[in-house]
This record gives sequence, C-alpha cells and structure tokens, in this order.
Amino acid sequence: MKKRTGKGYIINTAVIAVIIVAFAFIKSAFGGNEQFRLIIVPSLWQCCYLIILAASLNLILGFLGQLSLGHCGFMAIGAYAAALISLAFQRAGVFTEKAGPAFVLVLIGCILAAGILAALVGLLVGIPALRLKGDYLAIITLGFGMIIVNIINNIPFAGQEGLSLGSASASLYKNGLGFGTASKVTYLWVALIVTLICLTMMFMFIRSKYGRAIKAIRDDEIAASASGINTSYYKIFTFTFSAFFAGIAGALYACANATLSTSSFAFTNGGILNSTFIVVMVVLGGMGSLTGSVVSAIVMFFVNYQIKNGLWVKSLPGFLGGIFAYPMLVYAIILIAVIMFRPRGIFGTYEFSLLNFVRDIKEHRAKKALQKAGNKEAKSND
Amino acid sequence: MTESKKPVLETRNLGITFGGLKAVQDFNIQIFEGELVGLIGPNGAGKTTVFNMLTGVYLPTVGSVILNGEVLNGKKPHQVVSSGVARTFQNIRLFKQMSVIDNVKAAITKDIKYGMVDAMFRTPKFWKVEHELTEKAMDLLSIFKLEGKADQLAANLPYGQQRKLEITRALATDMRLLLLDEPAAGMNPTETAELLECINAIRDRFGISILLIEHDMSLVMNICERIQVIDYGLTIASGLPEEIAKDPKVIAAYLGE
Amino acid sequence: MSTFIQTLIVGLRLGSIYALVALGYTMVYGIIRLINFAHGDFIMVGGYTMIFTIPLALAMGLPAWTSVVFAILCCALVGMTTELVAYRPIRKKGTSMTALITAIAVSMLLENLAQAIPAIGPNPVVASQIFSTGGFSIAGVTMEWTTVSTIVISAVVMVVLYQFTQKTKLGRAMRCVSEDKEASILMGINVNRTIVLTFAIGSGLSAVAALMYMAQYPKVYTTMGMMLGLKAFVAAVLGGIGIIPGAMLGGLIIGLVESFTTSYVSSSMADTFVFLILIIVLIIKPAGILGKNVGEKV
Amino acid sequence: MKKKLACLLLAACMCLSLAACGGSGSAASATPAASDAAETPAAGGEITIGTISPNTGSLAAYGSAVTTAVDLAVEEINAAGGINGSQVKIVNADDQFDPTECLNAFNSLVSQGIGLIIGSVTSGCTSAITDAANEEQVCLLTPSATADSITTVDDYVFRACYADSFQGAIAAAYAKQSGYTEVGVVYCAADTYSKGLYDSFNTACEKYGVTVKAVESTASLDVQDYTNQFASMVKAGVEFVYAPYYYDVIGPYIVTQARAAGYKGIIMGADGYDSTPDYVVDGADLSVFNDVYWTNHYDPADTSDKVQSFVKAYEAKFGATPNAISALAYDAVYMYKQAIEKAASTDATAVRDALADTSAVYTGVTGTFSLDASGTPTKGASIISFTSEGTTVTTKLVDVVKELPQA
Repeated sequence: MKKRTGKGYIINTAVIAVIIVAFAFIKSAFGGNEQFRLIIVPSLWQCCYLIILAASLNLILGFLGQLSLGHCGFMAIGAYAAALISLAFQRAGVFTEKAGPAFVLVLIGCILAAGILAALVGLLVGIPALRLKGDYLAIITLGFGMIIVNIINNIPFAGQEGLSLGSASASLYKNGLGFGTASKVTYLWVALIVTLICLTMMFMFIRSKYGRAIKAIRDDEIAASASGINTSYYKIFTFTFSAFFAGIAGALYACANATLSTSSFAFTNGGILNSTFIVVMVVLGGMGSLTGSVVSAIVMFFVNYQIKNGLWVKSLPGFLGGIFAYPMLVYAIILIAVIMFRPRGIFGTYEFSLLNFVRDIKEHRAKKALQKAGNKEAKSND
Repeated sequence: MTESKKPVLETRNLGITFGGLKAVQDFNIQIFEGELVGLIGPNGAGKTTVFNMLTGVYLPTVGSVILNGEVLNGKKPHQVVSSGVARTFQNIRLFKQMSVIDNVKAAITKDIKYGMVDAMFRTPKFWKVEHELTEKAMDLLSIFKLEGKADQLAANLPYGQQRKLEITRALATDMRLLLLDEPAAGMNPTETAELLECINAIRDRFGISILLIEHDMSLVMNICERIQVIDYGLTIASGLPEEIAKDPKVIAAYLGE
Repeated sequence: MSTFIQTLIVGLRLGSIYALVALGYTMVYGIIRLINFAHGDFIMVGGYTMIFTIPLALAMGLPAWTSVVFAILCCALVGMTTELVAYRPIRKKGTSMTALITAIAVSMLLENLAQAIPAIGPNPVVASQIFSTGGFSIAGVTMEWTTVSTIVISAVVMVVLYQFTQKTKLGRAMRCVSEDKEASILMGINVNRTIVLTFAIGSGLSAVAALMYMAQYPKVYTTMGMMLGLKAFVAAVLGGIGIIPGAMLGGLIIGLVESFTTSYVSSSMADTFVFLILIIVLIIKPAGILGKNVGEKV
Repeated sequence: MKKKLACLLLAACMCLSLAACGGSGSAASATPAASDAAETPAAGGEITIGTISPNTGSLAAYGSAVTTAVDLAVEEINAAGGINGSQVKIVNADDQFDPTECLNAFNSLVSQGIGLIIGSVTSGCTSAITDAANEEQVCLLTPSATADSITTVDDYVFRACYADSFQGAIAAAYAKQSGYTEVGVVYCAADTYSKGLYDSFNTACEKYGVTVKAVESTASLDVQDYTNQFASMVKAGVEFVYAPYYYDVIGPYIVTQARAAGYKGIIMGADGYDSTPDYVVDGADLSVFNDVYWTNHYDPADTSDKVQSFVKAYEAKFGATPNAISALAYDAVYMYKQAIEKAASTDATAVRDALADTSAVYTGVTGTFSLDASGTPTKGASIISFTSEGTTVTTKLVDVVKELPQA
C-alpha cells in the first residue's frame, strides 16, 4: 500500500514534469504562431477557469449531493475582488507594467484574495442556506446568486461598467490584471499551475476524511449523522471550500477577459458561462467524478467554440447548419438524453488515475504476452 | 446482572407528541453494562420512535435521556454518537455509492487527528492515520467476514451482508451502547440464528450494552436478558423473558384482544 | 398617500400575476415534488399561442381573450408531452436532483426551440389590446379593471383548485399520489394518468396566467418565462409549496414587496429584496408561511 | 471495470473526434488566412472584412440588423466593381452578446488573417476587444458602440456613430432649450448603454445648469412595471424625464405606464427608441406616445437621395425598414471602402492611417461627417418625436443638431 502511494507520487510528478517541459518547448517553438497566440492560448485560459468552476461545483453537486444554482455568484465575487485589488495595487504604485516579480506577486496575491473573499461569502451564504436541502436549497442558492450580482451592480466602484467610472472601458487591459494576447501567452503558466493546484487540492479533499464524510452525507444524511458525522459542519465546510475555488476561477476570468460585466455571471444567459451551464457541465461529466468535470468542461468549451467560430460549421448543409445556429438547443437535448440513459453522468464516479492507468496497461500487456506464449506453445505442440 | 451497578443508559418519563398524538409516553428504561435488552411491541407501537429519541433524531417533548450520567436531550445525532450511542436502521441505510470499507471508515470519526493542511499536503501524519483507519476497518469487517468485499460498492452486497455491514459501521463509532432496529428483518431462520450469534459475540468482545428492537417475540426470547414491551406508546410489561412470555397484557397486545 | 396607494396597486397587479403562475407551480410540485422549472416557459408557449390565435379569434367575431382557449389546449399539450417524454422516464430512474436538472434542461430546450422556430425568432412581439382599458379611482389613483379581474381570477382559480383537490375523485387521487405513490397504486389509482392530468391542469393554468400577464404587460418574448417563473416559484415556496392558498398569499406578498421596495427603498435593488424575503422566511419557517414542517421519516 | 473502460474509450473517442473536427477547422482557416494576409490588393483579388455581431442571444435582432446591412453594402460595392477592383468578402462571427465570446470571435477572425473588422454592436462587447485590436494592430470599426471610452487618440479603433457623451448632452441641451430647468431620469442600472447615457446626461445637465431632481432606476431589462418610477417623477414635479431604454421596453411598457401613473410631461430617449412604432400595442390608445422625443443617427423618412436609396434598396432586399444600426453598419462598410481606396492598400496599418485622417469627409446615410482625433464621427443627431392620433404611431423629425450648444 505504502509502496503504491510512493510510486503514485513519482509517476504523477514525472508526468507533470514532462508536460511542463513539453509545454515550455511548444511555447518556445510556436510562441510566435498566430494560431497558438490567438486561438490556443485564449482557449486554454478559458478552459482553465471553466475546469476549476465545474470541478468546484462538482464538490457540492456530485460529492455532497446538494444542488447549488448560484455558483457563478461566487465567481463574480472572485473576479471583481481580483480586479479591484489589482487596480488598488497599481494605484499604490506596487507595479507599473504587467511584468516583473512585483506584478507576479500581486497577481498571485489577487488570485488568492479572490478565493478567500469568495470563500468568506460562501461561508456567510452557506450557514443559513444549508439548513435547507433539496429543492429549497436550489432555490435559495439561486436567490443568493442573484443578490450577489444585483449588489455588485449597485456598488459604485464596481458595477456594470467594468470598473471604470462612467463608461464601459476595457480598463483592466491597461491597468490591473487584465491580460492582452501577448501577456496571456507570457502568463499562461500561471493559469495552468493554478488550475493544476486547484485540481490537486480538490482531489486531496475527496480522498480524505472530508471526502468520505461528504459522500456519506450524499448517500444518506440521516445515516451519516447517526455514524457520528457532523453533517452541518461538513456541508458548510464543503460549500465554503467550493466557493473558494469558484473565486479563483473568477480571478482567472478577470485576467483572461480584461472586461467584467455582471451579465456574464447570471443564472442564465446566451453564453456558456452561467450558473445553469456549469450545472450542465457537471451533470454531463458525471456527478461525483472530477475527471468527468474536467473532460466535460474542455469538451463543452471546445464544442461551443467550434460552433461559434469553426469554419466547418458554416460549411454544413442547411438543416445541420440550422441546428448549430442554436447550440443551446443541442445542449439541452444532449443533457436530457444523458440524464435518461446515464443518470449519474457520462463518467459516473470514475476517476482517472495515472497509477492505475499504468497498472492497467501493464496488466493488459502481461495478458497479451501470456496469450502469445500460449499460442506459441500450442503451435509447438502441433 | 446485579442491580447495584450504575446503568449505562437511563430514561426518565420519556415522551413525545406529534401534533396532539402521544406517540410515546412515560418511557422508562435502564440498561446496564454488558446487558442485552430487548424492546418489543406490535407494529406501530412506538419502538423506532424511542430509538429516534435516544439518538437525537427526535427531540423528546418531555422527560430525559441519561447516558453514563450525562443528559443527552437536545444533542444532535452526531453528538449523541460521540457520547457513545450508535444505531442501525430498520430499513437499511448504507452509504450505497461508497465502497464497503469506506462505509466503515466514514464512521470512524473519533480517531481522525489530521486536519485540512495534512489532507492537502499528504503529510506523514495523514498517511499514518489513514493506515490505522484502514487496519481498524478491516479488523471490524472481519467480524462479519466482510473483509473480502472491502472494495465492493455497498449497494452491490446481498441483503444479509448489508445488514451486517450496517452493524459493522455502527461498531466503528466506538460506542458503549448499540441500538439495533430489527436486525433480523427479512432474514431466513438460518441467517437469523447466525446473526444472533454474532450479536452475542460482539457484546462479549467489545463489552458493550445492546438494546434490540424486534416485533417477533420468539426471536428475542432466546438472547435477551431483559425485555420491555410497549404498545400504543405505553410500556405494558418489563422483566425477564420468561415473565414476559406469560404476561397476559403482552399476550393480549400481540393477539389483539 | 397617493404614492402609497399607487404602490399598493402596482404591488397587487404584479402579485396577482405571480399568484396565478404560482398556483400552477404549486399544483405540480404538490403531486410529484418537482420544481417544474419549465413552468415559466409554458407561459411563453401560452403567450405565443395567443399572439398567433388572437387574429383568428377576431376573424371569427369573438373577443380577443377567447384565444386563451387555444392557449390552454396548447399549453396542456406541451405540459403533458414534457411529462411523458422527459419527466416520467427520469422519475423512474433518477433522484430528485436529476429530475430538477431535467426540468432546467426542458426549460432551456423550450426557450431555444422557440427561438429556432422562424415564426417566433429571438425578437420580442407586442400583443394587441386584449381587454378594454378603464378602471375606478381611489384617492386619485386609477385601479384598472384588468388588475381587479386578475385578482378575482386568481382567487377563483384558487378556490376552484382547492375544492377540486378536496371534493372530486381526481382531486382525491392527486392528493393520494402526493402522499404515497406506492400506496396509491395499491388503492387502484392510476398514478401515471393522475400525474399527466395534473400536468395538463397546471400547464393549462399557465395559459390563463399568460392571458392576464399579456393584458397588462403586453410584451411576449422567448425568455419571458424565466424571471416571471422564478419569482412565481419564489412566491409558491414563500407561501408553502404544495399548498394552494399558500401560492396566492406568497404571490401577493412578493408583488407587494417588489413594489414597495421600488417606491420606498431602492428601485434597482427590488429583486434583492424579493429574494431576501424568501431567504428570511425559509430560514425562520423552512416549509413556507402556510407550510407544515414534516421531518424525514427514519 | 469493463464499464469504466468503455466510458474512458467513449470519452477518448469524443475528444479525438472533436480534436479532429477542430484540427480540420483551424487548418482550413489557417491556409487561406496566411495567403490572404500577404496578398496586396491587386485588381481581381479579394478583400476580406470581418464582422462581429450578436447573431444569437438576447440581442439577436441587432445582429441581423448588422449582417443584412453589411450584405447589402457589399453587394452594391461588388456590383459596382469592388474596391480598387477587388471584390469584397465578408466573414461573420457571432459574439452571443457576451464579452468572452466576443473576444473569441475577434481572435478567430484575426487568426484567419483578417485585418479589417466591423464590430461589435454593443458597448459592452466592443470594449472587450478594443485593446486587443490595438495590440494585434487590427482595424476595428464599430457601427454602434456608443460608450465614450471605446475610441481614443492613436489607436486602431473607430466608429460610425457618435458617442454617449454627445447623445446624452444633446438630450440635456434639448431640455434646456425647451425651457425645462428641473428634470428626472429613469434608467436601468444593470445595462451599460442605459447607465452610460444616464451618466453623460447627468454631466451635461450640470454644464447647462439643469437640475436633475429625481433619479429612479430598474434592476434589469426584464422589469415589466415602471409605474412606481414614474409616480416618483410626478411626485418630484418634473415635466421632462430622460429614460434611456430600448424599443421593446418603451413601446409596450414605459410610455403607457408613465401616462397611467399620471405623468404628462416629456419623455426623452436615445437611439434605443428606434423601431418603437413596431412595438406598440395595437388597439390601445396610442395618443400617449405624443410628447416622446429621442435622438437618433438618421431618420428613415429623410428625403435626401442617400437615405431614400438606402431605405428602398434595403426594403426591396429584406422587406423591412432599416433601423439606425443597419444604417450605421451600412455606413461602416463604405467608410472602409473610402479608407482602403485612399490608402491604396488593405494593410491594417495603412487603413488605420487613412481613417485617422481627420480631414477625410464621409458622406453616408447617417449624414456627412468626418472623424475627430479619437476616431468618433462629428456629426449631427436627429431629434425625432413620436406623433399619434390614437391608433398609430409615426415619427417626425423635430430638429437636426449639428453640434452641441455652448453652456
């Protein structure tokens, strides 16, 4: 058992190292490439915050078994907090341009602060809200999500206009932590590492007493409390923990988009970034599978991106093209179909693990080798 | 049992009312160390309601529950568990989407001495505690010979083993008093006999007290040292099995006269 | 004083609409314990049906509001189809959470399907005048007949629904199903048929709500059901979901809260207060104002 | 285990197929793009202009207004021999009325080698791409994003419409000119356009010595009851209310409810009021629409040749009267045409320099104008009023304001 965990560390670390090296290589080789700069890097940024968002909601939805419909509210708090703090630092003269160690420190500080602030609000919301469950919890979280957005709209220094006074300027481009195309490439490592750390933290959370406790609550709350699990503590804790990551996702969103508008954090809107759609991602990926959330966030982003911008969509014949003009319609049908045939999502509760993956491959090879040997024997016997 | 011992659990005039309906009234029971007490009564007599009051699921309207001199009234279910009372349910309530061993590990809440930081950074302390947990859980599972199924989903176990797993999970809480709610429901006579044996073995091994609910009287007669009978929320008899068997009130309640 | 009355009237106007919509929500929730998120979109279906059938009704020499008959039929049909195609298969398999998510998916589907239909499209449509204007005056403020009739209709619907569930055979069957599905089957109740009929009635009601809504707020658009449905649902929960008089009470409270915050507190924070009221009520009385607290059976 | 493997396989297949689709998509887009960018506008070649508009989502109506008008303009240009002998090709991208999607659409267009972009329609979306346009050195010409901060000196961003500060100030000036010293405002706090106009109106009122006596707002554009807001206006005793909303709120809700609440004064709005007559309640008493004024970019009833030929051509092609956004998008295409002809190149920097020339005069449907140093047209605003005899609503040109009056 112990040996296996050791092995797991080595394999995971090795793979991460390989990915980082490969990435550094790709970046140096293709850094100047238009496709890389304009398509791949921004897409990666968007995938990063969608992944964190979906995975963090899965903690509540899939592992704790409670439906929260206001997750984007926490993301909004993270986004605005990070943006405002970075602007404050810039006004205070801590950094003047988006480079140098001071900026990186501020950036990391902002991301952390965004998470912490969102977690605090999560705690404040969670304490009353989690006294309710099921449908009531769903509606009350939805209410909180709307209140958060409504309040941000009415704060004079945040608000609808994207943080600058009086107009809808892309203020975060010039000031604060908003990234343009070039700095998105430069600071891609921040997004990737933050995502990796967040995912690792969530995995660690799930594979510990916390994970066991909340899964027990999901399966049977009464039995969980009769087994000595302090259900309200774990529920509120998980809610707060999840809000923390939603806040971090918000900070990454602020970096990647450089303009903020509260309509992006609503209960529903035309795009794929809203509380409803994050729920869709989690359900499709698998309630109770972080792997599922990661894959589903990437796939959903990719499909949506391709439908909007892929040239192949425009060359589709009339009928299909017509369907793709309303992607939300397609998603709704897919969602209903998935719930019908796989009520716990495509991945169910499956988790991808490098260690097991390697083991499975080895077993598979061993089996094949055995088969081969068997065949040979059979032949030689002839 | 000698009466000079202090009772592990004691209730005083316990009663609960649901919207005018007096579900249980004046319920008094004393359970001593190492004792196996049966609580019987016809369907709907209020047995499970008593359990729910003892474990903090329902708040009693009147009276008090005292465990080793400590009043349990108003405590939340998980606090009652940490005071040393664990239970099983009439309709099995397992953590169905979790593995068998995780079902047991989830209930070991007392020995976990690591926090968030240890969990996040996988400190040596975390591994040490987790290994101890696994060992303890496997040890408990071996009582009912479930260790071979440790990695299976609880939902996939056959009915009889689900019952056993539920008892194992209750044992994992390190309790002093175990409340079993119709543990033999839905089992055939052989399984029942085997289960009763196990219950006896558990009591001897852990030195705990057990309160057992059953509506089948013949079953409890064999293993319980004392029996209390309730009907319509009222205690109608209490005493040794042989006394109960002869009690005309009990016979009347069961035969519906 | 006139401001107060004006605010009160606006509150009643909004509240009566919310109440009417909430009745449909509560009806369905009472039977199958499902927040039918698509209920708001049934109102949109009803709205568009009337937009298309009002000319028809006028051509037949009937008053415009008679087109509500078509709307009721259409909504009931959509409601029953939704139940048969989406909710029923999932109710058999999934948990209450998957059912809720399905409801959200159906809502998304209806909204976007409507946009995809060329005759509807994403642009809003404005309905023509349905009732003639007019009203009576209190302290210099006009109370419109439409508002009065909405309140009256809500009250009548409430009473009829209540009597229906109490007195008729189908109503009793509905109550049985809501109490215990398995036992109802044993009692010879056709559970599936009862649920479908509940959906038909609930959705048909949404067409009536659509009529009264359009009479006062004549804009029809594909996402119109979203906020309206949400607030009506909040109203149903506030009053105690599943309880028919609760829906009426909750609807009026939400309407009044919205109106009075707009007038006296802050006009841009009205929604915040609506949800705040909900949160406060749920925390104090988790089953709503008229609801009874029922613990989970152990 | 089998199930798990099947799952993994399924997911892998999904990813692979998607990657394949994506790969082919981007590969297909990459090849023509690279060659396009290098191409000089030789006669018979092709000039590609990108457009970004909200084709789906809640403002899809604006999206179609832009795409139809651009199609019309391009068709006319190509029929007349193109620009410098090159045919014009349009590549459209959808922004769903969402800043993130807008940036994605922009990046996608730029990666296809497109250096001249028309878009986006709303201020919120456009401000998400202005700095990206400067960074990528791509010309961005927005037909209708009116927020002040969109254009700045020395950048690649231009527009075909005037800015909010002008539009708000026109309204304030009109209030003063009409003799109102106390005014009220009702606006939507959650909408960039509405809030922006309110701010500029407010600032201008201060400048002109007009007091903003009462301010009321709504939390979202989904609000359907405005009675209380206008009741407050009545209470405050103002007889001129600035209400910057869109047509679908003005027509069915605001005007009727304001009158019902006892407000009898002037309601003034901005270009969002365009198309209101199509969104009024048939059969209701429409005389309430008298005394409603608004500022617009052009008046479709204008008798000038330029306007009439555009309106006629548009009506012939699409069967509807073009709104102001269509007119602006149409003008934007012709602005590019003039700039490309002047620069004799399709290179984004050269076109930018041509557009930045403040002496160039553009004659379009929305007036004859030149751009100021920041890239915003200096042109007049039409003040239009609704008139109604009771059953229909028509528009009437009240005044054309060329420049702001002095304080």
